Amino acid sequence: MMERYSRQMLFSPIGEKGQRVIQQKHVLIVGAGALGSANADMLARAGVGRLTIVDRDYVDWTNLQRQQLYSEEDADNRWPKAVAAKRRLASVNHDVHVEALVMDAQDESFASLFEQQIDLIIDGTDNFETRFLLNDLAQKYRIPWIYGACVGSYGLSFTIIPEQTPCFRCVMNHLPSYHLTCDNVGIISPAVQMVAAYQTTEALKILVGDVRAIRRSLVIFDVWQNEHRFLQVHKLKNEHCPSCGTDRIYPALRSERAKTSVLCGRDTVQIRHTHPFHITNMMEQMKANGQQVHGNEYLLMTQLEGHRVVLFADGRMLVHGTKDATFARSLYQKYFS
Amino acid sequence: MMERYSRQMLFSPIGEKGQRVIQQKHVLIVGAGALGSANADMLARAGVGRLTIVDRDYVDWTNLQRQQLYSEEDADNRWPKAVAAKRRLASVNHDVHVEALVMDAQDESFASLFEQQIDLIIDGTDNFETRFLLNDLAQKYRIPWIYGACVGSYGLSFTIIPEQTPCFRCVMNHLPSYHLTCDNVGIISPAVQMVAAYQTTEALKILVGDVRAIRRSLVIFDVWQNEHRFLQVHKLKNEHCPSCGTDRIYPALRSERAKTSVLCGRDTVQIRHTHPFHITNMMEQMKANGQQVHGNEYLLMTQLEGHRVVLFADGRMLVHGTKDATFARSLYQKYFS
Amino acid sequence: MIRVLLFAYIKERLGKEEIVFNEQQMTVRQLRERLEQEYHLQATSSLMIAINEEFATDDDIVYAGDVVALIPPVSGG
Amino acid sequence: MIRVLLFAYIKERLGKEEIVFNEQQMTVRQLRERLEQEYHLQATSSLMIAINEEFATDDDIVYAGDVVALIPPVSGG
Repeated sequence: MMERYSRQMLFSPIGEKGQRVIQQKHVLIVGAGALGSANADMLARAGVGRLTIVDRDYVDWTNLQRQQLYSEEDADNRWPKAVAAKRRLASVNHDVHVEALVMDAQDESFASLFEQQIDLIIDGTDNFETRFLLNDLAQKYRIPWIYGACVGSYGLSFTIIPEQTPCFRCVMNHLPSYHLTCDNVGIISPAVQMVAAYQTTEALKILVGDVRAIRRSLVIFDVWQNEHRFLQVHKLKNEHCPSCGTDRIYPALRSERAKTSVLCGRDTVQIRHTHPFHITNMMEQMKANGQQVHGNEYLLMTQLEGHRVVLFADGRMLVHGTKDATFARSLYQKYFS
Repeated sequence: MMERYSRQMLFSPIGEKGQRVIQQKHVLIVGAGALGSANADMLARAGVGRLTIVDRDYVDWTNLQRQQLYSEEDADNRWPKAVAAKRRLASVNHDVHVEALVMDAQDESFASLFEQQIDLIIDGTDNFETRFLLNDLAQKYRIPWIYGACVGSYGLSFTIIPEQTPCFRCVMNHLPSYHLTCDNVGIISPAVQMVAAYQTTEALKILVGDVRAIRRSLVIFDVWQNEHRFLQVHKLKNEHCPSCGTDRIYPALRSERAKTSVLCGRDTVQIRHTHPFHITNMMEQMKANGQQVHGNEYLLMTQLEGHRVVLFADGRMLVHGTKDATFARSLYQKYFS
Repeated sequence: MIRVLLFAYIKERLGKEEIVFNEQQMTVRQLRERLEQEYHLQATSSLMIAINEEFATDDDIVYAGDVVALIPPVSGG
Repeated sequence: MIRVLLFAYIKERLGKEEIVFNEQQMTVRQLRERLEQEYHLQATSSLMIAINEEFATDDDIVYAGDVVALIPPVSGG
């Protein structure tokens, strides 16, 4: 049924032809937090054929202030974000095939997604490590991707087209230090929506092939301070860039992925297990031992030594209320190794 | 529970103090289409104490491409937008008291809403007549209101503070002609989200009283063409303005409201009845007469002489598939007067 | 040279992003008239006009070197 | 005079919207050093710097009259 897209087809750069093209495309959305949520909603409503949504987290009450796909019921039941996103999107547009993957993009299996055709990647991540990884995968498989990030009332976005624009590493040649990027200065939802509006617009341009319209500048804004600028980036294209230069080595694909990471601005440590957890079995066992445990088929949540701990079926463990990786690893070894 | 707003309270211009203030405020959203929907979602998630949502329409399949509060189930059941919006918002934040009013802002009873305290008005309307009416009400009751509009990939927004900024009539001193404004050139959802992001940001500034941060310029953008400008408006403040000048007469409050109107870009005529329809009784009667009729407690939908006709409990009738007001009135007189 | 930037349906109607008048100066009123006569734009009184990012009234004067923006009000929401 | 516009947490950290250097010219590298020394900004190598709305590399030169924007990369999403 095309009628539901009538207002989008009346927009001449898309038209009926563009709409048919959009319906054949496959978009990968990495991260289903605030930006991932807003982009996924717009792209599903726009009728994109296939969306693959990758997220490692579950819905929390503090997400509801800005993550538009989620409801209180999702937070109550701690649904993984990818799963909750898929459910809402199904009610919004059943034409769209949504694949929900509860996994960390740092996981080895993430790279195997690229064996299929992916037309575009939307950045909905919350950390630089994953963006450098996405950047190398995008360069390697020649897939356009759209960087977006926001904090407070400030946001930025930039469209990366392999072989044409500078890549993410050209623009941001250093991995910023933790304290600069993960300060928790809060966020207001309009900053999210503005970045997502830029990302989805670029996505639609790329999907319909309107190459001339693609924005070649990096946009930054502060919506509270009434600032908005487009900055030219072409000078930053670096022919010696290890990700997009002539002698590229894709450094992020070669580096050993850390088994333990402190989640950005979250007061949480994540440990990646070597094999999956049997969530249902473990829940029964814990309950039999008289332990307080909540969860669903994707994850379980319990208290260990005063810390909220979450185990995911894909083999990850989150320890909340700490940034101490050594302590988190010791908890993990004591109870689960 | 304040914890759910933690990321918003970490944003220093709001803070915990601002959050408490927001939770005491009452915002009127006029129109629950694309802009009304996006603003209502953000403001409800932000924890605004009370939202009154006024809309005259019901959810249609062509709305789903850009109206983020609505699902396929809403379109299937033709829920009035205000009612469907209230339902979604209740699942998103039960702290917020939402009042849903299925009515045309041109209706006499609309003005009586202003007998209560309203802290702010968000423009989610789709026509200039209603905006001139809002403008006069806002000036009369000294309520800030935030104009927003979009079409295609183009949008604009402007914050109107009585006694401080030029008013809507100062800025747009002519009611534009129908063909200029109601051309149906389509719309993409990022244009909606960008206007709504500006509106909600200004709303938050006004609600927490950050007067210095309020944007005094009119913002226009074309997100497909990578255009974005802030235009200074202070020169347009007109001391002879009949809405905000020294001898103000609030012309939109005095003018006779038309009983019949052609809905902007919709191929639909609306007729306002002198008294309410008894929807349930009428549905039973029509069914007894063998007529095909669908609906719910708010509206009924049937076919008359080849045209889809919708009757609302508040006494309005929509005739779809025509712009011919005379024909629509004749249908109305023949069947319902 | 006076550059006039076009937005939204004005741009689409004229099929270009800007137009240029080779004048030393003219009033905003004269600019509206020329847009109606030479570019067949109707009812230009409902177009908002900004000179160098500041809205102008009909009696304001546009000088060579100024950048004019022609802003169509739109009603969609 | 070289104006340096600040954004996001840099603005908050320094408590101002812009800073000014009274120099005729300096390289971007020198600008970074002065920001570290005089304004106690750490790790300025991860700040992106644009001169007159165009991103610059460390060897580029900023002249008096230029407007520099100091862009902190952020990771939130």
